[in-house]
Amino acid sequence: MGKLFSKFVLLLSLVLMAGPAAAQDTLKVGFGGAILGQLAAYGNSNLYGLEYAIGQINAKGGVLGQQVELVKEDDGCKPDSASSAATKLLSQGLKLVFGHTCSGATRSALSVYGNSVLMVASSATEVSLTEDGAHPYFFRTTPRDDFQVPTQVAYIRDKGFKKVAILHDKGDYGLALAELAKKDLEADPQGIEIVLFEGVTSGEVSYDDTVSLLAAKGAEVLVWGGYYSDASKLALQMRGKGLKTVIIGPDGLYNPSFIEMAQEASEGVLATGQMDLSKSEIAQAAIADHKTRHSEEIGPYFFYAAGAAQAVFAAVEKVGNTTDFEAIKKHLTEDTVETVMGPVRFDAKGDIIGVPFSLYEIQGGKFVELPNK
Amino acid sequence: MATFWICFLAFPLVVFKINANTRSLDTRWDRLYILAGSVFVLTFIWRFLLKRRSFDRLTKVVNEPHGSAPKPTWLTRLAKSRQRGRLLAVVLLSMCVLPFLSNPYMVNIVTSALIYVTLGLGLNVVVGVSGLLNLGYVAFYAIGAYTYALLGYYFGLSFWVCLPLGAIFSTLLGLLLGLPIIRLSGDYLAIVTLSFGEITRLVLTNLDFTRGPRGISNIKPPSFFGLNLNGTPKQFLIETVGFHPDMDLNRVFIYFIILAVVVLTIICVYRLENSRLGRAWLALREDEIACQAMGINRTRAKLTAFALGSTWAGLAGVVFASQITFINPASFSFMESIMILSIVVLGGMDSIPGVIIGAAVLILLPEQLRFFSDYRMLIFGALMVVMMVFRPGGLIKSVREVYIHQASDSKPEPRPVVTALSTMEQGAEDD
Amino acid sequence: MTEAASCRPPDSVLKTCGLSMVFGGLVALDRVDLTVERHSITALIGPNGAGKTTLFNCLTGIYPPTRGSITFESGDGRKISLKGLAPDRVTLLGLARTFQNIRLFSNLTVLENVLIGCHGRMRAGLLGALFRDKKTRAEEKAFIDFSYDLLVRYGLKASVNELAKNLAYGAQRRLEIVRALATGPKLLLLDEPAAGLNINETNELRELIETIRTSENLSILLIEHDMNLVMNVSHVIYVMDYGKLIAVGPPNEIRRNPAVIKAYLGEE
Amino acid sequence: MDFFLSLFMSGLTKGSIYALIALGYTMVYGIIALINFAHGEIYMIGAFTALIFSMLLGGPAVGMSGWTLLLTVAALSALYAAMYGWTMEKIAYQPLRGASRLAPLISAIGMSIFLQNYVQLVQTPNFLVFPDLIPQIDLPAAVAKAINRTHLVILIVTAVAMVALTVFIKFTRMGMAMRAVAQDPIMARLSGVKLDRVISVTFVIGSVLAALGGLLIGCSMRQIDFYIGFLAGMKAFTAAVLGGIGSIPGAVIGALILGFAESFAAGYISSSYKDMVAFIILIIILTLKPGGIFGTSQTQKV
Repeated sequence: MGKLFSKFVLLLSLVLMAGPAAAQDTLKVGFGGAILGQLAAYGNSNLYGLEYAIGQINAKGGVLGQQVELVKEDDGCKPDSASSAATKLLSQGLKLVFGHTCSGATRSALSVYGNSVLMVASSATEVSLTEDGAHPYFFRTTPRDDFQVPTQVAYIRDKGFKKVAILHDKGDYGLALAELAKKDLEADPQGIEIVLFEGVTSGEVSYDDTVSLLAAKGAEVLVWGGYYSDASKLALQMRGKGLKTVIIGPDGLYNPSFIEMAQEASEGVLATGQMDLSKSEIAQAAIADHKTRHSEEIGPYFFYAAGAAQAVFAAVEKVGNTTDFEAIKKHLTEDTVETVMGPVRFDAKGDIIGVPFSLYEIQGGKFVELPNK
Repeated sequence: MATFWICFLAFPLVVFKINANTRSLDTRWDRLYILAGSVFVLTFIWRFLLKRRSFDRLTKVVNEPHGSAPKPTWLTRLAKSRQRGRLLAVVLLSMCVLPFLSNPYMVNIVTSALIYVTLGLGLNVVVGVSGLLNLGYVAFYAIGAYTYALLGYYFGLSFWVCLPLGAIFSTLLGLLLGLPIIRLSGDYLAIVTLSFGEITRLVLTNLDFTRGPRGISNIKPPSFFGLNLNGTPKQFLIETVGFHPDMDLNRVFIYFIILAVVVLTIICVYRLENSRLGRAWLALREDEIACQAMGINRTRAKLTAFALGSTWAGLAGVVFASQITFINPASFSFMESIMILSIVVLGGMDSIPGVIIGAAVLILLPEQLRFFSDYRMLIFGALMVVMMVFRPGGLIKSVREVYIHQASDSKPEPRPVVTALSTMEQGAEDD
Repeated sequence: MTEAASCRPPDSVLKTCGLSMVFGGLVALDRVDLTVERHSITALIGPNGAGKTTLFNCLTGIYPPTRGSITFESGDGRKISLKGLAPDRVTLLGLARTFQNIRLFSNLTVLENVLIGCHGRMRAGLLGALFRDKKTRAEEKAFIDFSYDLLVRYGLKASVNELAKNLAYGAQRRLEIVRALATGPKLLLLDEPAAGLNINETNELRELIETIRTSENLSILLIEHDMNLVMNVSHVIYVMDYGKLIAVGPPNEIRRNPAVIKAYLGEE
Repeated sequence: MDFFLSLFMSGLTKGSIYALIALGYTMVYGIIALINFAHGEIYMIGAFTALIFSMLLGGPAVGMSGWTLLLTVAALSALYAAMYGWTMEKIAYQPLRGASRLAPLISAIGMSIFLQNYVQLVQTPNFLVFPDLIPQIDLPAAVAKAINRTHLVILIVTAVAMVALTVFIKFTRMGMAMRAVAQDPIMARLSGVKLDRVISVTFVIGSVLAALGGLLIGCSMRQIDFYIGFLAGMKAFTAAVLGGIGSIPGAVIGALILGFAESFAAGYISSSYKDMVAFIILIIILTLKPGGIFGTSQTQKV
């Protein structure tokens, strides 16, 4: 038996070694992000946005006359697999990469790409990715964390809440938001007291104990740093215990599944989210097109990813090649590109301009945009 | 028959896909037919392999009842072959040449594989040689990585200073972990080490000093006497050797460092195992009571096993941190401990070539399977089960040291062939 | 045999005074006084459950005795109380043992089993192992030679590189004894070495015990059920029943002692 | 005071959730000394099957509702989970019966990775909404405030499961066979116990309990995804060992202790350190009592 099995293993590895020989006539573009694993939902929503944009461009003859081909690499939002995924994309000679879903993975990928790849993220919101200016060819179509937190704090101050609790899911996304909120509130207290600042374990079976803590602290408002899945559990258990604390969450909460899960408990929950992009008819068309291929929701980052792709393709079309990053950067920062998510233009550091956050409140099972001050 | 069973089994999950947005189920009968077909073929192969396996096991017993270790497969024979020294030299040489011929992706993957070889060899000292099931091994790996990251971040210490420091810190941690487990055995030991691993990860997540989940970024790669590697040396190499242009020379330098670490680990682990201390560990694994009756202090043996097992994880951690330049607690989860344990068990307990092969298979395989993209981990999980079912003793069965005794001058020159243990067929504890 | 008034330790290798062992309610050992003369073969017999193995376990430190003392004359003649010492300390002082059910290192080779026996006498530490300096290599070679000669002398030459678990039952018993010898003992405790052996294997064992006593100049304390082995190999026999010593004396005297017969065969 | 009470209740709920899964771990471990890592995945598959059947049966086509829906869905998902458990045992563990104790451990891990990805690919990696199938029960006001009805049902089911299991183990023929196999598989086999059947039955019972757990926790959390098996599995496994792996009451007590430890730690210290406190308590208990609370500490007979 030993002989047969070992030959089988040898044969298997030989076959795998061959690997794919890709045809050269298409313009290969890379996507790095969480296709598998716990945060696959966010990775896929980026991916679907990209596929939609590429489908549109290819229908109109592709970029520089070549059909665009997307090369996918999974990194499960983990820094170490992001580094190997990024190296794989790099060694296939890709010049344009979209993604790396999570901030941690994006950072690790950037250290691999250095300046030999132009990268556009559509979901990594951590401030320092662009703030430290270490990566000239890194852009992102999602606004940074420090855009949405002031909107939340302004709302709290406006409503005159005095006791604020801040919770986060101990993830790099959630914690960054929570800390920004804390810094903002502590900088100018105006009598607002932070009664609780803690992390909860994401995916916990029940949050009763944390909810009891909230009740004991008498928190009037809860600022949540994290995604909608844990938030819905928190909301359910808070309303279940008759707690009236108002919940404010980031764009991670601005997701239709939150309403479905929390149902009656979602009433009155506030979330800062992207501008309501699905109103324009091109957006409706995009959603319809998406539905034909996938049975899932479009996900929060669908439009950001599509917008990123359309902006970069427009710039590449003008520059005429995909290697002259300086020229591409000039176009991306100077001219505004009409995309499915509206006008897209980047600032010198690579952040998108003019995509403010707006505040939504769940009324009657729907996100209703509040007129921001 | 099995096919119907599997189809009936998978029926609800495969056919009915929950459509989240329309809150309904769309039925996909076509997928059921594909499933039925593939499973039908698979069950035949499975039956055939199983029959071969039991038949093969029978022949083994029949034709050599008194034989020494069961007839080793060609893999073990290869490892046991006379020209072992030459074989090792060839492998080492090819590893050195590799970066100059291949692309950055291959270098990166082989570096990760080598890191896991070091981890596997370290864990092998604890699990394979001393029989102490350690499920929290990732804690030492994390300590190594964080030593370099934090010291670099706060005090700007260089890689070369942190490498030994990382090893020392994780050895101390190994001792610390050793204390509570002295009176424990078997699965209770596994649980305490598991919780120890989780506690370490949670401490790293919650402490501000370690910057929690934000992690630590731009960790400096090791400097080659302060030379800017990607400058002139790279041009020089590109002309002379036709170096892959995109290759980042720092990564190649890390590759050579980890290669040196692996060679160092192999030598030390091999020497340890064939020393007095190593034999004490082996005795500890075989039978604790008898081991004590031989005058071996059980506590000291366990502590040294844990401490010396974790040293190598510390080294690997420092190199890992320099390789990916950004670490956060998420990459030191319980799953990593499990992966390292699988390398040791799958490769072959207490067999150095086995652990090396195990690391190569378990690290390179998922990367090779990238070709299947979405189905990557699915096949990986299935392969793990298949490998365990057909090679319960691991890929390379470990064969005991053979002492050839020159009859004449009664000077038995201990010419070690390969350290080995034929797997405990009848289950570990039988007293 | 009444309890001696005061328990002077005459020049014997091992002396226990008033040794008792109580497990919860059960009195496993009741004030046992045992003496093993130097170079003697002393046997300990009695029906199952008489407390023989418990006595062994007290001597070797596995169970700390509830009352009484154990004095042992170590290699350099010092009298040491074994009470409270851990099993490995006891072995290092020169008191080696075998087990009722064989406890060999089954997945290691015969030579390695014996090498582990030498563990107490070797000095190489961690650094020695890592750098393999001349001193460590010399010590390794010396002890490999020593173990190899031991195995040759006691007829295990053929299976030096064999895995312990692959040996025949008799050979495994023999290896366990040789392994105990490797610890350089002054007193060897044998726990039912003849159990499960056939006639000629028992005879081989008798020769082995006799040669060990002379060539390795040590004394032997033996638990055994095989009466003719006990009767013609031991100098002194202690008989135990329900944790108490009921008879002591040379073999022929014990053979006729009524208390012993009653304990073994029940009422006439 | 009522802060303490609410912490107590939350501890109780969490404990009973872990208990349902821990029972599965303990039974499998008790019989063949295998830490069944894939057990968490069975719990997840139970939840997914329950969701599918609830949509299928609860939908317009069949229109079941209330208790009938809950019970039929529970029965069907338990059936499927049991089949998965049985098949898993036959493929991944039975061929490894003779091998060293670590081999089935690794194949269990392989199976766990396989099942996780199987469900993720076949269904969806996203979070799915899980309707609260437990119909409205009008509870007296005091009770309603302290604990919502889903958690109450969970408590009752756990208690019933524990009692049923203990009775089954103690008084039925199969139960005795299980205890025999737990003591000494070889001897049990010699005295006529069909080893494979006993082990399969153990897996089936363990899987049924896990499926129940999956369904009930799905109702209380109102959402499931392919990864819920891993975290809950690890916590339940720790609880099983805390209570003394292999003993039925031990698993439940261990689970409750873990639940209380987590809740009170979250309440009085800070929920960031909640998990850490639970693990520290585990280490303390195991160092003091190496065999776990009810466990038989494995003193080796010399």
